Parts: sequence; C-alpha cells; structure tokens
Amino acid sequence: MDKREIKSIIEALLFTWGDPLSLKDISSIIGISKEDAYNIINDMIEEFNYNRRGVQIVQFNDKYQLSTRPEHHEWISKLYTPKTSKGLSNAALETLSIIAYKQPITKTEIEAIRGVKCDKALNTLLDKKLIKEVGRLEKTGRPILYGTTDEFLLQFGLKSIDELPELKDLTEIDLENIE
Amino acid sequence: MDKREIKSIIEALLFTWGDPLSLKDISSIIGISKEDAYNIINDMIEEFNYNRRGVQIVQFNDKYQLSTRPEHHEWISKLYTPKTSKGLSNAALETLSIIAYKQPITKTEIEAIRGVKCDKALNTLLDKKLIKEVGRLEKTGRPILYGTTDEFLLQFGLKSIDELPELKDLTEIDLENIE
Amino acid sequence: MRYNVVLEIFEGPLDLLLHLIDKNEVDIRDIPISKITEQYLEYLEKMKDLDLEITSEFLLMAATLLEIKSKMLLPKKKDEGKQLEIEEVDPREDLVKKLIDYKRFKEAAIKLKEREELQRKLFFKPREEIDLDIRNENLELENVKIEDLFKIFCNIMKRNNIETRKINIHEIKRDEISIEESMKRIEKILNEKKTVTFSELFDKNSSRIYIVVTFLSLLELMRLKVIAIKQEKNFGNIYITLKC
Repeated sequence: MDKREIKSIIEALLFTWGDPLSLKDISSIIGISKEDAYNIINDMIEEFNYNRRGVQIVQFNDKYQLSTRPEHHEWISKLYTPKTSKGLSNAALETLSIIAYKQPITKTEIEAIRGVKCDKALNTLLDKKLIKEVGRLEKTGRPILYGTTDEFLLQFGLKSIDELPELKDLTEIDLENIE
Repeated sequence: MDKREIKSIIEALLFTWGDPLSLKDISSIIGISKEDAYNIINDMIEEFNYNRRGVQIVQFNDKYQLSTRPEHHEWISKLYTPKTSKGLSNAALETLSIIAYKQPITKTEIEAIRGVKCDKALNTLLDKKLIKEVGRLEKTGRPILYGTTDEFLLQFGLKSIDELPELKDLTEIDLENIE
Repeated sequence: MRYNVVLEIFEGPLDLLLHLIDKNEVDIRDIPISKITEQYLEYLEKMKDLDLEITSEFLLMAATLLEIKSKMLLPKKKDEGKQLEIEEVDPREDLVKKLIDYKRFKEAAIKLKEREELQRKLFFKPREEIDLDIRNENLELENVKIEDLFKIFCNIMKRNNIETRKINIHEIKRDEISIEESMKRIEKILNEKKTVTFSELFDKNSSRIYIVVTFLSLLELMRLKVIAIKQEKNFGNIYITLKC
C-alpha cells in the first residue's frame, strides 16, 4: 500500500471515529508499525496546515483527532448557537494550574499555596474530568493525590504535560529558598 | 476573501455540521452568491477526488455532505469491534430515553449527548411511531424538534409524560458538585 | 445599609495582597508592611460594610500582617556579647515566599485560560453510525419497561459531563444564606420566643446547606456566649435559650 493511500485511510478513520483515536489503534488497523504511523501522521499534520485545509489534526499524548481551526470559529458559530458552557472560574483555574505543575499533589498542599480552601474548585475540576485521583499519600489520613487527565490536555490543547507553558522563572527575582 | 480561504471554511462547515448542508445556508453564512458557492464546491469535489482524500463531498439535490469513501469501508469497519454483551442498551433505546426526558430536542442536541450520530436510531423510532416531529427551530437549517407520541405513552404504560420516573435521584447526586 | 459599590472580588488573602502590592507599585521583596496592612484592613472593613462574609483565611492573614508589623517595629537585637554576626531574619520572609509562589501559579492560570479560550474555538464531530455497530439492531420493546428507559437515561447522563446535566437542574436554586444572616435570624426568633428547639429553626423543605449553616451559626452563637443549649437526653430535643 502506498503512502498516499495510507494517509487517505487515516483521514477516513479519524473522520469516522470523531473522538480521539490512539496511534496503537491506527497502526494495528492499517497493519503498519507505530513508528511508521507516527511519521505519516506528522506528515499529514503538516500537509493539512500547508494546504490551509478546513480541518486540522490535533494531537495529545498518543491520540489524534480531527477538529476545525480556531480562526474559523466565527463562521462555524453561525451554524450553531454558541456553546453555552462558561469557562472555568478563576478559583478553578488557579487550582488547576497548581495541580498541573505540581502533580501529584494533595488538597492541603494546594491550599497552602493558594491560601484559601479549594474544595469547591476541586469538585468542579473532578466533575469536569480535568483532574483525577492518582493515588494516596502513605501518611495519616491517607490524603488523596490529584493529577491532571487526558481531558485536561484536550481541553487546553496540550500534546502532553511537558507542553505546559513554562512557569515564570523566579531566578530573575533572585529570591532564595524558593524551590 | 480569497478562494482558498472560502474552500477552507466550507470544509469546516461541512465537517462540523455532519448532515447535508444546503447551498443556500453555505452561501449565506459566507456571504457569497449561490452561484459562486456552487462553483467553488464543485471545484472542491474534484480536488478531494484528485488528491485521493480520505473524505469526499457528496451532493444530493442542492445539499452537500462529507462522507468517507466506499473503498475504505473495510478499514473503517475494523474500528468497530462488535459488542456482544447483552447488558448494553441499544442506540434506539438510548435515543428514545433522551427524547423522552429532554423533549423537544433536535438531532444535533441528542448527538451531542450521545457522542454518536443518531440518524438510524431516529428513523427506527419514527417508524415505530414512538417519536414525532413536534416543530422546528428558527435557525440555520431549521432543525427538526422531536418529542414522544401517544404510542410511546401506551407502550410504556404511562398516562402522561409527567409520569416519567423523576430524575431527582440523579440530580441529587450531581448537585453536590455543581457550583 | 447596603452600598451599591462594586468591590473587586479576590480569590483569597494572598490574591488581595498581590493586588495591593501592584497598586502601590512596591517591590514584593520589600513590602512596606504598615502601609499594606492598613490598606488590607481597610478592605476588610469595606467587605463588612457590604455584608460580604469574611472568611477565616482573611482574618488569619490580618493577624499575620499585624504580627509582622509589630516585629518590624521592635528594635533590632544586637548580640553584643557575641562576636559572631547573626543575620537577622526578616519577619516578612515567609509571607514573601508565599506571595511569590502564589503569584507564579496565578500567572500560569492566566496563560492556561488563554489556551482554554483558543481551544474552545475548535469544533469536533460526533462519531459516525456504522452498520456494524450491532447496537443498532432492531428495536424490541417487549421486555423494556419505563424504569429501564429511566436507567438508560441516567447512565447516559452520568457518562456525560456537567454541561448536559445542568440543563436538568437549572431550576434548582441554592439557598444563599450566610452564617451572619443565620445568626441574626436565630437571635430574632429567640427575642420573640424564650426557648426554641433545634428542629423548630427550619421546616421540612429546608435544604441541607441551610441546615448546616443554621447549625454552624448556633455553634458561633454559643462561642460568643449569646445562647445556651440544653439537651435532656441523648437524641432528645435540643433546647436553645438566650443567655442574658
């Protein structure tokens, strides 16, 4: 099978599935190695961008999904009543950013950084499946450790957790003892 | 706006809409004449074929829709491992339950809840006269609103739609986590 | 009296302090503590005026600020007896560390928000229906009861995220009552009747939050020695009276 045909099939698979599809599924369906599939999909991502296609391939972890481009948002909104869901509250966003950078982390540690209680924010984030329990700390009370989910990567357009914007370098401020 | 950009937007519109989209809707959203839109879409159909893209634009009457290609059917079918477990509710029942509780509701809204297209399920339900068209939304595409029928009440032994089991139990659980 | 003043809402005491530091254009490492403390307390006063509930975190920070302020006023100790120079610990150090740490995440949160907004502009599509999906086989209703339909619906809703569920519950309103309001209410009731029982303080339809707030305000009133509580036997009625 030639590369052109493989690309065509991958596009068809992504289109049909709609949801994120893993590299593993793609490669096993087509019967090629994961490495080959990976390279071909990266080619496709570039081609889609180069040709200014109406859809793009978004990636997070080892999953791929088709979506429209942000710059077309205005046009597509004319088809749909805009999504009514509100963005996250500041409290939830702050809590989420602490978890994202410091995971795994307990509620007490988060609250120590924010200086306020976080129960409500944590519940919202759990409910929206942006964070999950990733374990328990082996100490009194066995406090829950929180971490981010795939849904988090998807909703924030991150390929992986390493892609988080860098935390502002504090060496500039030149303060001792900040970890 | 250049032609390349218009093509890009049309692709995005067809992609998100999923269902057949009329030339009228497309041209009015973009703000070009129906004739121009017609010519551009015909161009696109040829390009999609020439480039052996994984999706094609199919036309019937004055409506256009994106679909996969018949020759890829074999590959696409590998995405679906038949589920044999009896416990699973089928698509039609899921769709029916959503309509019962959320009527009047459009197909797009049902699909957003289920995460899967519902055309066949809707046809089955319409065929069995368990649901019917109860109106149309006054927006692009004038989407149909669905509701349940008297036949539905009869079938499930309900005197009226108010007799549906209450959702209270469900909301009580979830309410705790809602800001 | 209520003022129609829009007071900026802060996420907590650290957030408020950062705002004050910004507003005064001072160095975070060298906070003019008495000036900032003064403004901090002013803000709490404004919150009080507006009947906003001041959480314990804000009060705790006020205490911390006052403590730092008093430490700063102490004359610097000189260990004259010793030759070794002992470096003085700046009383502000802990607070500054906390502020800087919090600030990093606050800024990261802003960047995340931008990403979220961009991402919300993307549209996806639902999965296609496929003939092979055997779930689409014929619809047999013979053994399906309305309860089954209900269960199916509940499962779908659970599978989904909160946005869809919200549609169901938008009519359910949360009781908004603060502990302060609740305390005033109880005092008023007690001024009218000498003694009330705990259960008399709400009716059957009171929400759980309402009951919890009522209970918390009773505890607070007890702490302030405004009321006395008596229970004749375990699980018996709780009688509440005004202390005076």
